[in-house]
Amino acid sequence: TDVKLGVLNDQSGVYADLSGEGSVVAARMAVEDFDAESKGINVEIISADHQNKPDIASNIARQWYDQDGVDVILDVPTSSTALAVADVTAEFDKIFINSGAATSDLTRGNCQPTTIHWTYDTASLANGTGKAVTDAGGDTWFFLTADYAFGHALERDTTAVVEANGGEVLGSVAHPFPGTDFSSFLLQAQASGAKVIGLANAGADTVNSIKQAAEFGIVQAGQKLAGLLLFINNVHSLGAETAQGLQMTTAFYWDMNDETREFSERFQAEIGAPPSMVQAGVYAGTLHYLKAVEAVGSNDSSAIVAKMKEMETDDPLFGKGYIRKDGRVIHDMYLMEVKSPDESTGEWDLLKQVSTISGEDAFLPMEEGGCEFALAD
Amino acid sequence: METRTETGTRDALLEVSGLEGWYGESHVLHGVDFHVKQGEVVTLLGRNGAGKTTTIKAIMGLLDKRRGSVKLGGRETISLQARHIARMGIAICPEERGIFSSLSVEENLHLPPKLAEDGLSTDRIFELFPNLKERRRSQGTKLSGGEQQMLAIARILRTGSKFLLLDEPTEGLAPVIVQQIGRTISALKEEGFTIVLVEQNFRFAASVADRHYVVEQGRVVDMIPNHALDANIEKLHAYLGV
Amino acid sequence: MSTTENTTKAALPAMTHTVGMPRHQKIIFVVLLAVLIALPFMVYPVFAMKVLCFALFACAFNLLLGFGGLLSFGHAAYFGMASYVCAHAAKVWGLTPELAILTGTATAAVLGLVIGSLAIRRQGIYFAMVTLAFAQMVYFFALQAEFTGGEDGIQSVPRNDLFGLLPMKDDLTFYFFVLAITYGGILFIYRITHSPFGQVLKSIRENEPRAVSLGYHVNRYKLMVFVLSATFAGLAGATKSQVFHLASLTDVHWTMSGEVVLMTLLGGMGTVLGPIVGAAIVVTMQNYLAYLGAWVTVIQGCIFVIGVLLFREGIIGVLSRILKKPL
Amino acid sequence: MFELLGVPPQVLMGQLLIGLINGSFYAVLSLGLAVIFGLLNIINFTHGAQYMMGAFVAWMLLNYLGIGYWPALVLSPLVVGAIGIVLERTMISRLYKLDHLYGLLLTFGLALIIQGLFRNYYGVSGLPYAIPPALQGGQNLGFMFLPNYRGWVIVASVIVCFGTWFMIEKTRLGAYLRAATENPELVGAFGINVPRMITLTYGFGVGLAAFAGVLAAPIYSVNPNMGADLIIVVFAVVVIGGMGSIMGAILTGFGLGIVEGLTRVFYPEGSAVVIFVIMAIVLMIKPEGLFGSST
Amino acid sequence: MLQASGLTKEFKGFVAVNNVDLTVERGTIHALIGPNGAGKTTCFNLLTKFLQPTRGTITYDGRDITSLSAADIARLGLVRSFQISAVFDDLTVLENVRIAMQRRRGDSYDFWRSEVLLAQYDDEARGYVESVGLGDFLNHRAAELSYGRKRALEIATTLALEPDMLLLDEPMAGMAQADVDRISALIKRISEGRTILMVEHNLSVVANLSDRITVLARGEVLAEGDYDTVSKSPEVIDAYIGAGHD
Ligand SMILES: Nc1ncnc2c1ncn2[C@@H]1O[C@H](COP(=O)(O)OP(=O)(O)OP(=O)(O)O)[C@@H](O)[C@H]1O
Ligand SMILES: Nc1ncnc2c1ncn2[C@@H]1O[C@H](COP(=O)(O)OP(=O)(O)OP(=O)(O)O)[C@@H](O)[C@H]1O
Ligand SMILES: [Mg+2]
Ligand SMILES: [Mg+2]
Repeated sequence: TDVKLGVLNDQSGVYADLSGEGSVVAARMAVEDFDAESKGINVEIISADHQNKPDIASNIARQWYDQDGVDVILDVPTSSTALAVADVTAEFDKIFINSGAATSDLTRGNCQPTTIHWTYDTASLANGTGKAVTDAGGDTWFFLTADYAFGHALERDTTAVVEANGGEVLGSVAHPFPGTDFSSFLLQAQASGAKVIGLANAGADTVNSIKQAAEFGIVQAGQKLAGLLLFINNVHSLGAETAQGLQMTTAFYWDMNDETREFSERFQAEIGAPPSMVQAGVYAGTLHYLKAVEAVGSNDSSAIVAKMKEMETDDPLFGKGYIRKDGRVIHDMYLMEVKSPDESTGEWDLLKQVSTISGEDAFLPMEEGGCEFALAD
Repeated sequence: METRTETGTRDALLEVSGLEGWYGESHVLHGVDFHVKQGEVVTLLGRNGAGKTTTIKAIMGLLDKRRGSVKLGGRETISLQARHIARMGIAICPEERGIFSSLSVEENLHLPPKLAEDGLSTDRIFELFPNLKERRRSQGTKLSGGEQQMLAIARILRTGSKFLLLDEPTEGLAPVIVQQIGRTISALKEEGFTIVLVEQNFRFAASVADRHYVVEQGRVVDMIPNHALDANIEKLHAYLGV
Repeated sequence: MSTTENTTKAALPAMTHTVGMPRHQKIIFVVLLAVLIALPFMVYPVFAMKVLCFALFACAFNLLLGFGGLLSFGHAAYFGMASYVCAHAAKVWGLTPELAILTGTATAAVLGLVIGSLAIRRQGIYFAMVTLAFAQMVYFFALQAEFTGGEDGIQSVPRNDLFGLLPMKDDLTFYFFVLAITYGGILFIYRITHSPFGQVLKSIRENEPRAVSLGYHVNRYKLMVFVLSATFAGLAGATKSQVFHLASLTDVHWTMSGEVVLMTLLGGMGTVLGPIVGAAIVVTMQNYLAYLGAWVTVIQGCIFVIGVLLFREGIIGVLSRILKKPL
Repeated sequence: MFELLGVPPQVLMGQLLIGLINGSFYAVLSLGLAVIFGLLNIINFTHGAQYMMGAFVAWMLLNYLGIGYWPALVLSPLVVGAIGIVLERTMISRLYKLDHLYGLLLTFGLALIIQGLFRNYYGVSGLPYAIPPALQGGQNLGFMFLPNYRGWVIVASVIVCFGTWFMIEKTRLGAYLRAATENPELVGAFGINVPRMITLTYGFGVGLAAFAGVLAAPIYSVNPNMGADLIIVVFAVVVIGGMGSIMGAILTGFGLGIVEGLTRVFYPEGSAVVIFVIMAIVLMIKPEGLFGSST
Repeated sequence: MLQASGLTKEFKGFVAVNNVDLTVERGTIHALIGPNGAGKTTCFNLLTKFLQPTRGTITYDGRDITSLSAADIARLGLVRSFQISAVFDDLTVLENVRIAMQRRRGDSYDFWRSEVLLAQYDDEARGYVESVGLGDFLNHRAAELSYGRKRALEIATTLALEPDMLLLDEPMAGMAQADVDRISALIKRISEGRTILMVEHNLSVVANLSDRITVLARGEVLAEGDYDTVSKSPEVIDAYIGAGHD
C-alpha cells in the first residue's frame, strides 16, 4: 500500500520551535522505526508552512487531499488553522491527526469522525496542573489570562477544576495578546493575595510573565506560579535559574525512561533540541496510523480510522492508551516541576516528575464534551 | 567669443566654459561660457526659464548631471560635490532663500561653517542688518520675506567666502528693501567680494554690476559692460522681450 | 510671440486627446477575462479564487491610493469585518451566498463611512496613521466580540445555494460566481477612475487647495472614494469567507493591511493591471513558498527589497513605461 | 485610606511607576524612530528588528565571547548601528528622493529578512539572559517592590533621551541635522558632508533601538519576534508626540507608558488599543501632534 | 461688492492682520500692496476662508459670508488664485479647464458614468483656453508649460467658473518682463464686467491696472486711494516705496 503523510504546521512563526521542522523529523522517524517498507507500506512525507493563517492551511489541505493524494495530515498547531483543517478533512473523508493545537473543540463542538486529537488540550492542562496544585495546598488562585479564546478557555477549565477540588479563584486579569510587559498584571495578582498565580497564556507571553515574576520577587514573597501551558522549549529559554520550582503539566518529557531517552537522543542529533510534546505526539500518531494501515491492508480512510480507534495505542513515547470515539486520545499526563540550577545536570535537564495523572483523570469525559456523532450511538 | 577677446580669461576667478546641465532627462544648459574676475560684480540676465538659476546651481555643484568645465581659481570643479566646492570659498544665496524653519534666526545665521578666518563678525552683520539683531531669537521662517532675504545673504557673509552667488535677491520684495539690498551689495564690492548676481530687475542690476551676461535657452548669448548699457539698451530689451 | 515659446512647442509633441477606453486597454480587459476563465483549469480552483479575492482587494486599495492619493494603512478592517459578517450571515442566519456577501459588503461600506469621515480630515502620513489606529480598534473588537469566535474564527461556514437555487458546493462552479464578482468589481473600479468623479478626484490629488478654490468640497470627494474603496475591499473579504468557509483574525490583522500595500506597490500603483498582478504574485508566493518551510519570510523579504530597489514603479509600472502606454 | 474606583493608592502608585518604566522603552524606541524619520524621511520599519538584534547581540557577546551586560550596553548598539550603516549605505540611501512609501516597503522587507534569519538560526522560543549581578534584587518602596533593574532602566533611558535631545536641539551638530532635514542640498552647499551625517544619524537611531534591546534582554523574552509588533505602537507614539519633535517623542513615550499602565488597572483588556484610541483622538483635535508645530 | 470690517488674524499671539476695513467696489480693480510681512496674503486667505479670522466680518454682495467654507465662497463666484502657480500638473490644459466647468455644471459626483460624457464641455473649454492665448497647447500636460503660461492657464480655469470676482495673489511674481506685459493685458481684458482684487509688488503694474489701492503695513491699513494719492503719501514712501524709487 502507498500512503502519503502531510505535516502541516508553523515553520516560521511563533510555534516553529515546538512543531515546525521537528514534527517532520518525528514523522519520518516513526516511519523508519515502524520499518514500513519491509511491511509493504510505501510512505511518502510532505510538509508545508501554514504561517498560522487558516486560509492558507485550508487551501493547502484541500490541494493535498484533492490533487496530491495525501491521506493524512499531521500536527497543525493553533486553533483556527486546526479547526479549518478538520473541516476540510471531513469534507474529503481523509484523516487528521492533530498534535499541536490546544483547543478541546476539536473533540467537542467541532468534532469530526475523521479527527484524532493526540497530545493535549486545554481541559487536560487544566486538570493536570489545576488539580495537583490545589491538592498540594494551593487553594486560592489568581489568573493572568491571555485575552483571546485560548486563554479564556484555559482559565474557564482550570477554574472548574480548582473549585471542584475545594479551591477558590480570587480573581483574574485579562492581558493583551501578545503582550510584552506583565509586571502590572503581576502586581495585581500579588495584591490579590492568592497563593497561586495561574498563567493562562502561552509561548512568549508565559515566558515573559515568569521572567518578570522572578524579577519582582513574587515567588520569594511566597506566591506560587502555575504555568498552564508550557513546553520544554519555553523552560529552556527561561533557564533553570529563573524558572525553578515552577509546576506545569506535560504529555511527554524526554527524560522519562530509556525508550524516551533513546528516541530523544536520535531526535536531538537532527534538530539540536530534544522533542517537545507536540513533536512526540506527531511521532506517536504516525506510528499508530501506520499500524492501522498495516492491519487494514489498504489506505481506505474510514477503515483506518475505525481501526485506529479500535486498537489500543502503544508506543515508546506515550506508552499505552486508547482513542475515544470522539477522536480524543487518552494517555497519561505528567505534573512536572522545574529543577533548580543545582539539580540540573545539563542544558536540557530541566524537569522532574511530580506525579502522573491518568488519562481518565486528565481528559474531560466524552459525555461532557458535546460531540454529537460520538454520543449518538 | 566677444568676452574673451575683450578682457581675456587668464586672471579669471571663475571660468565657465561649455557647461551643460540636465534635470533628469531634460537638457537645460547647452554650453554656457562666461567668466568672472576677482572683485567683480557680474549679472546673469534673461527671461524666465532661460537657465540662470540652473547655471548658478551647476557652478555650486547642486545639479546632479552636468558636463563641461567650471574652473574656480584655476581648479576644475565640474566633478566635485557641492560640499567640496563650498570649501573652496564660494557660497550661494538660493532663489527660494532656504531659511530653515526649525532653526532660530541666530542658528540660521551660524549654520554654515566658517571656511576662512576673515569672514564678517556677528557684530558686523548685525550692524549691517539691524532687523536681524532685533529678531535673532525668533524662528527663521517667521521673518518677513525681506528679512529672510537679509538673513540668507548675511549667513554666507559670516563664512569668509569672498565669492557669492546671489539668485534673485530682490524677488517679491518691497521697493524699499530692494534699495537696501542694493546698498549692501555695493558695500560688499568695496570690500573686495566677487559676486555673481541673477536678476529679473535689470534696472537694479545696472545700479550694482560691472558687466552683464545675457542668458537665453541655456547659453550665454551676449555680454554687455555696464558702462555700455545705455548704448545697448535696445538690444537688451530685445533679448528680454520687453 | 517669442523664441522660447517656439522651442517649447517644438520640443513637446502634442499628444492626441483620447476619449473613452483606449484600444489597448480594451484588449487588456478581454485578455484578462480569457486568462481568468482558463485559470481554474490550470491551477487549483480554490487557489484561483483566492487570487481573485485578493486581486479585487488590491484593486479597491489602489482606487484609494493610486487614484485618490490616500494611503490607508488599515484596509484590513473592511476586508476582515466584511468577511466576518458574511460568514456569520451564512452560518447563523443561513443567508444565500449573494445575500451574505451583500451583507458583508454593506458592513464594510458603513464602517468605511464612519472611519473615513474622521480620517479624511487629515493628510499624508497622518491619514495613514489614523486609518491604522481605527483598524487596530476594529481588530480589538474582532478579538473580543462573541460572534467572531476569537482566535478560532468562524469555522465551517456553509456555502448555501445561490439565490436559493443553484448549488455552489463545487469549487469550480463557485469559481465562476467569484469571477463574475471580481471581474465586475474591477471593471467598476476602472469606470470610477475614468468618470467625471474620477477626473475631479485626480485634480484633488494634484492640487488640493486649487480644487477648493474652484469650489469643490474636497472632503466629500475624498470620503466618497474612501467609502467606495472600503466597499470593494469588503466585497473581496466577504467573498473570501465564502470561498474558504471561514473567517479569521488573519484578515483583520494589520499585517493584512500591509500585505495589500505590498501587492499594490509590487504590481504598480495607479495602474489598472498592477494590483491584480501584485496580488497574484503575493498569494502565489504564500502558497508555494509554504513548501520551503522556514525560509518563507526571508524569501518574501528579499522579493520586496529587490522590488523596491530595482522595480520601484512596480512590475506593471515598469512595463507601462517601457511600452509607453498606461496599463 | 481612600480608594480610587476600588483601587488602593499603593497599587495605583505602583502601577504609575511601572507605567513609567514601560514608557522608558517607548521613549528610547520612539526617539530613535523620530530621529530617523525626521532626518531621512524614512519610516524605519526595521526598528523593531533592530531592537531585537540589540538584545541578541548582547546574548551573543555573553555566550560566544563571554562579554557581560555592561560592555554589551555599549558594544551592542555599536555593532547593530554599524549594521544599520551598511544597510543605509547600500540600500536605503537610494530612496531619499522618493515618497516615503518606498522607504517603508524596503525597511518592511528588511525586517522580514532579519527576523526570518534569526528565527532560522535561533528558533522562536527565546534565549535566557540574566539580570547583571549588580542590579539583582530590589527596593521595598513601601507601596511596591521595585526591582533594581527596573530603576536602572528608567535612569538609563532618561539619560539617553535627554542626552539625545540636548545634542539635537542645543548643539551645532544638531542644528546641521535639523537644517539637513529641511533642505539637505542647501546644507551640502554650505560645505557640510550631508550624506555622512545622514548615515551616522541612521546608525545612531538604530543604535538607540539596539540600546533599548539590551535594556530589555534581562526582563523580556529574547526571541526573534520580540520587536515585530512593537513598531506599530512605537510609531503611534511618534505620531502622537508630533512627527519630527524630539522632545515630543520622549515625553509622549513616558506619558503613554503611564497611561497604558493605568489602563491595565482599570480596563486591562483595553490596554492594547488605548494608544491607538489616544492617537485617533489626538489627530482629530490636534493633527500636528501634541508637541508638533504646525508649519 | 466685497466688504471686510474689523478683520483680525492672530497666530499664537502674533497679530498678522489687525482690524482691517476693506471695501472693494463692483467693477473695479483694487490693489493691495505693502511691505513684506504686512499681512497681504493672510488677508487674502481670510477673505477666501482659507484661514478663519480671529475677529471681524466679511460680506459679499450684502450677504454675510464670514462663516462659509472655502469651497462655498468659490461657489458664490468669488474665486482666488495663488501666489505660487496652481494648476493640475498631470492633467492636460483642456482637462484643467474642464474641471472648473464640471463644478459649475454639477456632474462631478457621478462615479458610475463614463468620462466620455466630459467631451460635451470641450468646445466651450477650448474657448476659454484660446481666450488666454493657449490655443496651441490644448493637449499638453500642464506640468510642461512655462511659468507664464501656467499663470495664463490658471486664469483660464478661473474664468471657466464665470466668477463675478477674482482675487489674484502676486500674479507677476517671478515673471519676466515679457510675460508681465502679456498678463497685465489679460487682466485688463477680463476685468470687464468683473471685480478684481490683487496683491502685487510690481509698482508699474499696480499703477497701470488698479483703480484703487489699499496699503497695508504691519497688519494695518496705512493708506488708501488711487495710485497718485498713495504713492505721494510720506508714510507709504517711507514704509514701502522707498526714497530712491523713480
Ligand atoms: N527641477 C526641475 N526639473 C525639471 N526642469 C526644471 C527644473 N527646474 C527648472 N527646470 C527647467 O529648466 C529650465 C531653466 O530653468 P531655470 O530655473 O534655470 O531658469 P531661470 O533662468 O532661473 O528662470 P527664472 O527667471 O524663472 O528663475 C526651464 O525650462 C525650467 O522649466
Ligand atoms: N501660519 C502662520 N503662523 C505664524 N505667523 C504667520 C503665519 N502666516 C503668516 N504669518 C506671519 O504673518 C505676517 C504676514 O504674512 P503675509 O504672508 O500675510 O505677508 P505678505 O504681506 O503677504 O508678505 P509678502 O509680501 O512677503 O508675501 C508675517 O509676519 C508672517 O510671518
Ligand atoms: Mg531662476
Ligand atoms: Mg504674500
